Amino acid sequence: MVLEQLIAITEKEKKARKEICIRCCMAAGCMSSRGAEIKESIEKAVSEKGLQNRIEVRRVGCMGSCGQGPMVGIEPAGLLYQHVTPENAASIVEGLSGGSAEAELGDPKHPFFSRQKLIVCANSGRIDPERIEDSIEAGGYLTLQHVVSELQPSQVIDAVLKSGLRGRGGAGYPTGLKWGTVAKSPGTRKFVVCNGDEGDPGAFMDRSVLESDPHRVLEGMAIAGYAVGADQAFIYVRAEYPLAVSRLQTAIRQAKHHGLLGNGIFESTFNFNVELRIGAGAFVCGEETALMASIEGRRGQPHPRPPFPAESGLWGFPTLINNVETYANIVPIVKKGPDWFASLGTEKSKGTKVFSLTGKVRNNGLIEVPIGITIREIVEDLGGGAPDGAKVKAVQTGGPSGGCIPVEHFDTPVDYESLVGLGSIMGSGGMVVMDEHTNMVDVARFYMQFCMEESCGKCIPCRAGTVQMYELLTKIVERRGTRNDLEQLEELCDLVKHTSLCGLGQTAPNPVLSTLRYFRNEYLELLNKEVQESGSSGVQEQKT
Amino acid sequence: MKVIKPPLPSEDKRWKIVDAKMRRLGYAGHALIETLHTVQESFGYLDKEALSFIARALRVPPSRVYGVATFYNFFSLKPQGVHTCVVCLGTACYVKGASQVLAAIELYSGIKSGETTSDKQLSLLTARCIGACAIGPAVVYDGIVAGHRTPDNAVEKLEGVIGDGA
Amino acid sequence: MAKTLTINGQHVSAEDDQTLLEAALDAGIKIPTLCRLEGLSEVGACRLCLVEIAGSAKLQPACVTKVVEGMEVQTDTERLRKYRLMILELLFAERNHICAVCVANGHCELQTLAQQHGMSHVRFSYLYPQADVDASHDRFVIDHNRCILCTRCVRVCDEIEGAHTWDVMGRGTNSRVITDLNEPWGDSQTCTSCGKCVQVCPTGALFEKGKSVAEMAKRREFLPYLTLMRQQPR
Amino acid sequence: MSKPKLATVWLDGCSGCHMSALDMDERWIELASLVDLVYGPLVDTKEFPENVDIVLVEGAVSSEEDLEKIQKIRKQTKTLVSLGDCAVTSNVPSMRNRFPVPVVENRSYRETAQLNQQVPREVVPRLLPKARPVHEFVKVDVFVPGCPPSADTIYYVLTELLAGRMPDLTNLTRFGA
Repeated sequence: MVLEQLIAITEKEKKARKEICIRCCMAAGCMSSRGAEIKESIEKAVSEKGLQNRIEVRRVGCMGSCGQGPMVGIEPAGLLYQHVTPENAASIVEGLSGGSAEAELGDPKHPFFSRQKLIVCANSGRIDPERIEDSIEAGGYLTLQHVVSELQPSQVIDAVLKSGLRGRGGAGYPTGLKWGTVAKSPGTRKFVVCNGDEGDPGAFMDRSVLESDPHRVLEGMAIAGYAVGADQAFIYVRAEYPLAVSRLQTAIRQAKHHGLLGNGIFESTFNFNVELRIGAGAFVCGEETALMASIEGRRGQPHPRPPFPAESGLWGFPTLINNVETYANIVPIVKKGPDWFASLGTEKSKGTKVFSLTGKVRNNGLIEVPIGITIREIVEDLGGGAPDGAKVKAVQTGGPSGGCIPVEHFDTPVDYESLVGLGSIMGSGGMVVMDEHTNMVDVARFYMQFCMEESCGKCIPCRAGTVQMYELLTKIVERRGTRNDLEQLEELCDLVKHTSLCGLGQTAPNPVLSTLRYFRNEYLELLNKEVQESGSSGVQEQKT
Repeated sequence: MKVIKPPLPSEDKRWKIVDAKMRRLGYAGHALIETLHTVQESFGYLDKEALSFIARALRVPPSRVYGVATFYNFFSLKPQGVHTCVVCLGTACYVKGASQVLAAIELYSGIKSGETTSDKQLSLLTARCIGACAIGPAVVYDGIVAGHRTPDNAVEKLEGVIGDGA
Repeated sequence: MAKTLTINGQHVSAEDDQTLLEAALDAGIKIPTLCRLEGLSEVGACRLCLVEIAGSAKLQPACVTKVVEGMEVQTDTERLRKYRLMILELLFAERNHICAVCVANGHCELQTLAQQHGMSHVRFSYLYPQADVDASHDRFVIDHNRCILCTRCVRVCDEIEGAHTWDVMGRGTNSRVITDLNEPWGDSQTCTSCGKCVQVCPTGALFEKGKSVAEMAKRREFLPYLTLMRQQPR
Repeated sequence: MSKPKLATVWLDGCSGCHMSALDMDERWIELASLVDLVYGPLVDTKEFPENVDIVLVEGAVSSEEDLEKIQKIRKQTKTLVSLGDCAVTSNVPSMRNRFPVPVVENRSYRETAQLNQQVPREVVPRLLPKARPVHEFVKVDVFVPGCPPSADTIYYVLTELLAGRMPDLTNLTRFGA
């Protein structure tokens, strides 16, 4: 592959484009509501009316408003249909040929869409994720071509550093610094790893990106490989995401076929091979040292850091690990320049962040917003508040490692530091809205059960501490808890947070700590007044 | 030293698929999880014979193979039912009532999560999060996701799924 | 090149690639450990050897933290003692440790540590899990009720004996040490019956048949011996 | 001024802790001048008295009767001492905890019985689902581990408490001692 061939594909694609494009969402959300049948029925209507020359029906990835799906979009009219069914899908074609469409029309001017800033998701819902030609037409692999033929690795790292991009997996470590460390680490081999083990319950950003624009991620990884001097990459995706896995497999095959991955990319000396690794259902594998153990075919148990993967990672070689969304940001940063990227966001947190907005909120779905937007804007303006006239009480960010932020702090701008200040974390981008009917102690117990069951069992505080905390929370939820139990729960939170080996354990108490901080009353109301003064921990099953 | 490859456990063609997977990854120890995936996909579960064969073929100690197979939720050491029903218990589904959906399905099927009915027709499982949060509560019937589940429509759909296959 | 640091205010000099724990031991400062055993690889899992290092917000495990010039380390603060006691209590509550009828009574590292940390009782609810005893081996027994999952047996079998008969199955609190494909120990095809696992086990989880209450003292001399004999001549 | 009232209680245990207390031998004579022994297996009192100053509790809480007793004892006593591993950790009585109560009863009263193979429903108190240490039910003031704690340890605990001090047992006893 050379630049001219890329351009030729682009030209050919442009020529083949038709007057009207009907975009059918075929990401996992809409697919589960018969998205494939909808596309078939639209195609059938188009061919029955003999409109194949005017109308193209395209499979696309996620358009964001998954809660209103299945979605169908019309270009260039800019129409958006929602809750489409295979039965009324044909009428959309009717509407394009003089008749009227029965399908429900959505509002593309709604703040849910208009307030977004699309960088990572720029191609999502627009291109066919299973055709590399679509990606190329949208500018795909042009940046990689530029990088390998025009830039020195250090220039790439400088650009990423200057952009201010921070890791989108949750911790927010400056991406450029990490790249620099890996580039400098001595090693006869180096590896690039993409962490797509999106385990936070209530989060699906990475799934959506992989299902909608897999080439963007592959290109970002290749640029990373060039920058740090790695020739082999692994992309680790959860087995729970079969569609993302199959689209990635397709994308890797196509990229290899076109010589965009493999040896001598763009006729340079740069080799870059990507292998897919499927997770097998272990949340802890989102932790980088556990993920590497899993890639090596072992139990996904973390090991103490240092040594960090950047120095000693896969099989002891320097390894760069970033998450899906981080890699998806690389192409725009290199293409449009770090200054452009750094102009978005807040002083310390640049760019945009993709969130999955779910729970007790009217507009469920995937949103990409500039960092620094307030929680209130996200929940009330984009999300439209709680359904059925209920009052929003809190939003949970960061999954089992995060916390619940109460409505009185909704004017806080969303960035890494401010969320930590509120006792939560940015995390990978899950935002679950809770309304007045949500029992916060029960939510804390839900997360604790999650952490208990996902604890790998290696270190004692996490393995045994989460069990004790879960038992105590259960007692409190079932109104059998005492003041002593609450005290013991807080002591255990302190222990597990400060003594656990890895991030899973160190953050497992967060949902409890944050609900204790903001909703302590809910705990106190549940305490058993009768036995409050009696002995210590009391007993679970004696009454049964 | 020449490495002696163990013979395939039987004539069953599926072992060829498993062997091909291991060959593609150079019979390296790190191929263990990928290989277990292939066996699980081909046979539906991992039995002792399979684990023992993989241990020898990849030269990984049997206890490590067993340790890995039981570490990850995705692998099953017992045969699954003809149909599977996976109730998502991710946060978004949970706050929208997934536990009631699960309770209704448990009541209907007479089995708890993680169990298979005695007639081997249905295995009931729960998932951490399948990423279908926006359409929660979500249930996966035989690999196909259904969103917006209520206790009633979840059971109704299950009846349909089991009925079709019987 | 030697490094100097302070541990509990005491000036200590250490070899370049020593861990904090080794440097402390050389200086006569004891830091409690449970998963660690000299001669085996470090896993940093029991968290008893966590120490405070000036300038570091996080507690660090002394067994895997390398010494750094000028480091100021505290190994025995009130906070650390409190955490250590809680970790030990968690272990007692997690399985069924009944010292009074244990073969290792009086020779048990868990029991000794509990006493050293002033444990008068366990504040956490006992979990009373179902745990089995496998006495199928001719000479040895594994009693899972007393296992603390330190993985010394797994490591000694893999790293010293080279058999890798042991590993861990499951995860979280349901983890169990297993032999081969979770088969009875006595049926193991890989076990050489060397007994190293029994000798390194810190509690009475692994013991020799024929030993009664308080009779199972462990003999560990083989480990430093084998480590020494296997060193490459310089 | 009347002497402090001492009581001893035997819940689910083997009486070994009481035996060990008896091993204080002639020191009992000294103690008799310091306390009134008002209740226990060695005393012919049917009801646990009011306003007890110190109670030594041997044994785990294993049955409904144990539970009633310990709650009453707690209400009527100033200083409650968990004496020995059964009271402190539930020790040997807890070895039945892995089996459901009906299985335990069946084993004890049917499978291993020579005569009258039936589970008693009267007189013998009903078992709780699990035998648990005393402090999981009521507040405990002093913990004295040991199986049994030595006579010296028990003597030390009593004399310290009577002197108004909290005994420090760190180096005197431990679980299983």
